[in-house]
Amino acid sequence: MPRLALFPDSEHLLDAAARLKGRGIEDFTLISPIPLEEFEDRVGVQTSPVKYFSFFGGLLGALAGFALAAGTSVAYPIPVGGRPIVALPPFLLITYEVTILIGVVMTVIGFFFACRFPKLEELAYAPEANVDQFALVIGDDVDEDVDQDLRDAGASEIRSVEDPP
Amino acid sequence: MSEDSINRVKRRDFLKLVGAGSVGVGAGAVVSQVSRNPTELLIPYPVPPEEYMPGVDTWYNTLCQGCSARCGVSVRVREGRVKKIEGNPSHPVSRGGLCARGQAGVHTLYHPDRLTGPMKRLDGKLTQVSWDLVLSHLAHEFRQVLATERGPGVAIVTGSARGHLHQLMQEFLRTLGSSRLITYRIDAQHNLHAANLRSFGARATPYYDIANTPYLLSFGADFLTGWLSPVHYSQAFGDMRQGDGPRGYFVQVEPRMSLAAANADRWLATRPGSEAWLALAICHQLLEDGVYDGPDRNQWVERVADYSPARAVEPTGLGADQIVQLAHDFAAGPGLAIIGGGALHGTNGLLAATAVNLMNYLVGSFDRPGGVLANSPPLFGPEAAYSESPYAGLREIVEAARQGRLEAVILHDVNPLYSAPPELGLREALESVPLVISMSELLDESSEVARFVLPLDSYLEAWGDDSPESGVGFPTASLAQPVARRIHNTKSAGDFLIELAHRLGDDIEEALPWRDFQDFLKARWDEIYRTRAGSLEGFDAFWTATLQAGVWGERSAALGAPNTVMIPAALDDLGHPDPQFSGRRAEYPYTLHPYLSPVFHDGRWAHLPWLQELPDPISGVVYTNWIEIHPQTAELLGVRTRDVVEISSPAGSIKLPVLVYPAIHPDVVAIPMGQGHHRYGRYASGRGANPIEIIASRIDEDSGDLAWAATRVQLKPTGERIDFVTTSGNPRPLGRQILGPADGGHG
Amino acid sequence: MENPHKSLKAKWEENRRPGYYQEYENHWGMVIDLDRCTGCGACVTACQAENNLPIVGEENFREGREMKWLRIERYWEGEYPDVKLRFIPMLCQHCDQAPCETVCPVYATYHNQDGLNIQTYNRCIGTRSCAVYCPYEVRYFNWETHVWDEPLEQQLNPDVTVREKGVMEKCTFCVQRIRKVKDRARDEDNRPLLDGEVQPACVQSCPTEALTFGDFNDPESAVSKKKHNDRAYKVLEDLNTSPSIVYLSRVEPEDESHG
Amino acid sequence: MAEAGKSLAYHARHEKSWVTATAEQDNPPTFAEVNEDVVRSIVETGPGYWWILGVTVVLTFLCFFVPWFYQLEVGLQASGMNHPVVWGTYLANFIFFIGLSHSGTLLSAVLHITNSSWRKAIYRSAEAMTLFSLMTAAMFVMVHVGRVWFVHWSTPYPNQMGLWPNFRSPLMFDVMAITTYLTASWVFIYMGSIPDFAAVRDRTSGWRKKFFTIWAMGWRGTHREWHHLSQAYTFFAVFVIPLAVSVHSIVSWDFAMSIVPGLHQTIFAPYFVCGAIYSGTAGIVTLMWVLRRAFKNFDRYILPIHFDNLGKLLLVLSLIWTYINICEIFTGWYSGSSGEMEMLKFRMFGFYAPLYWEMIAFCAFLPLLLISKKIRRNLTAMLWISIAINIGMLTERFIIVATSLPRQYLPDAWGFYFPSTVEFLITFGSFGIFLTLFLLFVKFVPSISIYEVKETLPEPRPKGEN
Repeated sequence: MPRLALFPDSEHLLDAAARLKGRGIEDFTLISPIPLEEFEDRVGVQTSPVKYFSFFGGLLGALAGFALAAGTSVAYPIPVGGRPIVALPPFLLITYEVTILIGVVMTVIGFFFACRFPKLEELAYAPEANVDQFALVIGDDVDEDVDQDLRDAGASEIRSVEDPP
Repeated sequence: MSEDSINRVKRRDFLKLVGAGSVGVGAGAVVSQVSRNPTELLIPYPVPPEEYMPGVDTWYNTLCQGCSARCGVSVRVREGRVKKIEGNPSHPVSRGGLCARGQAGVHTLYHPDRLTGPMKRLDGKLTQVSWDLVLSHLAHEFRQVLATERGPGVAIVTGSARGHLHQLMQEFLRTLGSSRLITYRIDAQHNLHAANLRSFGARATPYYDIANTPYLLSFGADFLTGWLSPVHYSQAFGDMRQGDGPRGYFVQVEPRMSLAAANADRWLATRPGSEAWLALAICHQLLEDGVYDGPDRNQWVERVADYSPARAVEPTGLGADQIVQLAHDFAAGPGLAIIGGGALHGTNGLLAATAVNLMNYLVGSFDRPGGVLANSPPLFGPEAAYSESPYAGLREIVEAARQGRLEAVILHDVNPLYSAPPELGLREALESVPLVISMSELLDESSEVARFVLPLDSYLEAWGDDSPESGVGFPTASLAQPVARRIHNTKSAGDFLIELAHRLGDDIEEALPWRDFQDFLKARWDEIYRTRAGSLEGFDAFWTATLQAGVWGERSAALGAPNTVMIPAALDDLGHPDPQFSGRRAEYPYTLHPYLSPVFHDGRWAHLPWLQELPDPISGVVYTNWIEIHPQTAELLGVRTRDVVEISSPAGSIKLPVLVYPAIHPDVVAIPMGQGHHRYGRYASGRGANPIEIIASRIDEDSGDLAWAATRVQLKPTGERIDFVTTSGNPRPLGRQILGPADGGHG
Repeated sequence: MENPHKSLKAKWEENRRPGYYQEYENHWGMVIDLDRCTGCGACVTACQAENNLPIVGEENFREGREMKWLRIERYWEGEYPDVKLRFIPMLCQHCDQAPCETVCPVYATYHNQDGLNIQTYNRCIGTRSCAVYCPYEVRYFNWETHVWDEPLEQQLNPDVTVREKGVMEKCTFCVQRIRKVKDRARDEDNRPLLDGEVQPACVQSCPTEALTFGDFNDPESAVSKKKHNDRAYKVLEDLNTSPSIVYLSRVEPEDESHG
Repeated sequence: MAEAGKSLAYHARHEKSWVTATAEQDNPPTFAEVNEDVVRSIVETGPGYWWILGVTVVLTFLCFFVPWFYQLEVGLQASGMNHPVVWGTYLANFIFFIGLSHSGTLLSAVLHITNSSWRKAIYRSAEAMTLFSLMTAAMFVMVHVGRVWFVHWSTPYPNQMGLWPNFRSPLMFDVMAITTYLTASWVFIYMGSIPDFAAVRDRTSGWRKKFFTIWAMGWRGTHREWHHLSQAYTFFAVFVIPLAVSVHSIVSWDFAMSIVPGLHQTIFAPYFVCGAIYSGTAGIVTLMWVLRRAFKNFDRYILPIHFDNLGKLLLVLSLIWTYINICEIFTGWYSGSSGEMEMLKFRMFGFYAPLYWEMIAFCAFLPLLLISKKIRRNLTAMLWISIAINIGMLTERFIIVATSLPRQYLPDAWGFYFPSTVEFLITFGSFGIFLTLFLLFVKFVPSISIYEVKETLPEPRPKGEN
């Protein structure tokens, strides 16, 4: 049976998280109304794939942008104003804009991918944890005596929930 | 020069003519058939002329009627519709060029306000009737006139009839026993013709070889827009400037800068009407300098004795040294002097013109390239232009009408109630005439007094011919042919007169036996063919060839041999060079200088939208006219451009917006003619004012011609403003290297 | 790819070649002799007649919305009595380095195989940028769909499109005439064009022959010869638009020699 | 970045430095109150709102769409434009609204990166402003072109004439830049709102619940989600700042790439960017003032200190703006070219001189008042100053067009331009479009960022500890 512990503030929450980590328990989920800035100091390093999406998105954009501008001009060579068919300065501007466009879009995709959005299945959740409470969820594979640690860490309440963390 | 004037056919244009479509002769064959309005049909011919081919241009050569120059034009016709008019490259007058008026001529055919059928005045209102009714009615009235021996009371006033149409009218009147055929147009150069007649004793306008003259001295002659033959002399101007020879120097003398003056190397603003004085003074100086030493020298010396440059200073407003300098340059040229515009239409116009002839004579500019070339008289056409002044004729008509001696007046393509000074009293006169017939293309001022208004063909629908009055140095004659089908129920003047004659029957019908005007033309041209062009085999070949070329010229013929020695008596009994003016200076401080608008000329084509939309070359104004006054005059009156002033002369008053004009003599105010129509189609009606309305009916006593530059006026600011439109933004180049790298300095 | 040190002109020459078409056949241009031009305005009306320019009416003139592909500009110099009036016909200069072409987002104006600056009406979306970018102000916009009073429309030239509202238009050097002559030359077993065989309406009508039209690519053509006249200059040359219209400045003789 | 972010929140909760202005109040709102206040702003709709919305929509229709359709019918003769002034009010407005859009980017991106946490209460609505002024600007493109029914030809696809657009054209730069900018700011505002959508989801019912459930994408606020969000958000900021700069540079190049005296200015890009941020910031001040009035308790989040800070920013921007203006005039005068001189003469002493000097007064001199803290903290004063600045900026855009084009190289072709009634109406109506969009926005998106505000508040203490 997965359990959800509520904490009054992030101090206690992070404390509890740290204890679990000490016990070698990794797969817990913290739910908080605000970003937990001190998570990395107190619990451990987090990684996110988003930056790769942004980077390669930008790269892709740059290529696509220039290809669009230059490619179409070469495919339909129409001399205007005595400018070269492939005129670098203006095309670099196009490149620049498309870089940003695709970069931004890829970042969103990256974010959604990383968060597995949209989430369709039900997961353990406590609405108050989105207001002023801080919650910690552990799966049913974690044995009962951990709850004591949570209480010691200052959990105001521990309830068991159906949905997985 | 006159030789190559016809050799200089622009080959490229010729290629265009033959290449871009066939040259046609046939549209005339079917113009007679009037069925449904051809503007609704894709192919407006029941029976197309042979050269007609859908999608292919046909070029018809005919004659432009925009002014009395009668340029030969080539008309582009497609699917039976007139698309464009261009100069006929093989015509010696236009030589492929064409002015704005000529270009706009297309719309005389397609003008939305054209009369669509004959009209009769029934209890005060003009109502459409049929030609048949008109003809039978008129036949009836004329028979009565004849029955009561009052034939001499019939008069025809025409504005444009020349060539054989003019002869036909003479014939017609003669059969009625009348000789009252008057050709009236305000821009007639009668004084010039008269002066030439006086000087040479021959009815011929010489050919002024502007193209090759090293020094051109023009007394108010705006030969670029309104003098004798604008297109021809414009071309000559171009050659004078940048032709093969050295660049000719060009001085224009006139109180107001005309288009010609603007293009002159030097513009001298003289007192209005003082051109005669200046010319005489120059002659005086020339003789003094011994430039001329012919046998008749002494006769001339005594004739111009009183007119020394020193004495000319006061009347002309030029310095004596300037006049002497002019004389020297003129002699050094040796120069060519011409005269026109206001200088020709003062009370001393004839004297001025004669004096100008003398100038040319004294420097030996007769029969010399770049001088005054002998010209042959027109092959046919009105000789009246030389002898009798058109204005005198008009006055005679008024006089006759007052005495009730007039039975009928036919106004043909003339609008005297617009183009003659009201002071003449023509309106009252015509109103007293029992039968007034106005033949015009659309309702104009004169049709208001007419009992019958008969719709005329556009010149693009009618037959005609002409022999250029100003001439090109050798005898030529041009044919005008219909280039498109009639689009309304109209007739040409010739056809009308002949049909009327037939209705009148017996001896009149015998006198004018021809089927129609085309028939009459052929008969007349047959004479030309027999007497002059026998070389071609068969008249039909000659006729077709002439129709295709649009012109027949007798280049081989020896030039007509007018007497090109001046008759010393020419200057006698010509009165005094001092100009006379209507209106005392004290009361009317400014001299009115009406001028032919570069765009509208005398206003007969003011109804054409393209001309209304053509910015005036000098002011850039469209759709109206204005009064030009000198900046200091403006200051004096406290008016600015667009402020309306009332211009009053002894003869009347009009209101016009001011255009402060930097290039006009302070004593002079100038108004362009051509606008101010009360009734002349939607594009011209109610635009600006007509200066002729305030011109005093004063004549040059020597020639009897109207002196329209001899009226004084006063100006009263009215406080109103008329926001006329000019296309010019800023009038100064601001040193922006626009007119060339050189203009930076004084630009 | 482009050698930066190469002059714009050189680059232009390079790019005068490829297009839909294989090469520039001609480099049409005009020479206007201001010493011959009298400012009479025949060319203006000729242009209006040839190219179906609308009759816009006085109100549009007042609004500054006239449609004249070719206009005569007039400039006053000096003061009375030594006042001068100068004329200069102003029409599309068909620049080789046309600012109007680069700015058009939809290629409605570009350079065609005749070396002409072409306006393609049916591509135009009416941003009017070309008119802003043109320093000669010879591009005219259709502020409305113009109509002709019956039966004036009978005169309309079937070889020229009638433009609708929202479209930019300008002088085309009478491209329809160029086409016509070229077709004819092709039909006459591909003979080369004769110098002066093509004539825009303005050139044709000019009474003083101030305007000359021809192919600058042909060194023997009249225009190519006149181009070397020492009076030759181009308007606003320093803007580096390299116009195809060469003006010959008016001669101003020293008045000392003459009265 | 996360580092900086951390230290910020750290301060926020422990040291209570100046940035925690929201918390400095005597009784700062609690976490729960924040949720309540914001949710209330969405769910509770008084009659006042409906009135305003109704009037706005009607006015927008009458003043914008009716005149526009009329113009479509009769053609652009409905405008006051002519030759040579073929660009007019429409283009001026286009540029003005693009400028206005730079507010959001500034607050959400620039200030995000520079850790100015006072932005947190207001950046959401600022971003909305960005989005909506961009949309309004886009409308003006439609109004401006002669044949709007073909405007799609300027988008990159091979159209029925087998043509791609001309990427060498400054106008195409615009198309690309503005498309990108629209996308980016939309994404930006959506991403930032996801946690708040979730918050509202939890506190609403009925169709709203469904609506916000969908938009929240199943956000729970787990430590992983928070981490990904902050990462993504940071990258957005990095992308969007140069984008914003490039957008208004490019818009300025529509002018600067021409050779018209008065438009052909090297300095235009920085000039426009600065001007854009300037008017954008002023726009935010106005907006904050309105929000503060419109919603209950918002005065607990939008505080004088926010006005104070923006005031300082405005002061700096006005100085830069003035400097660039002087440069422009000086270079024009120093060139000595007749073209530039005549244009300057016309601009400063011609028909539109009053407008010019009004612009100088509003944008160069008036903001100097902001040097005094009193005024910066005086909300009413700030409101009027900010409005004045935006009037001045609108004028500036107009003057650039209306005084340069009539004075070009060929004096004979000089002209004049005065907007027509239709142009006046459409200009007025366009603000209606903007307002309508914004009124809808506040009902569908939390106009204050719940979680970011919370970050600046002290956490609730467990019972017995305080």
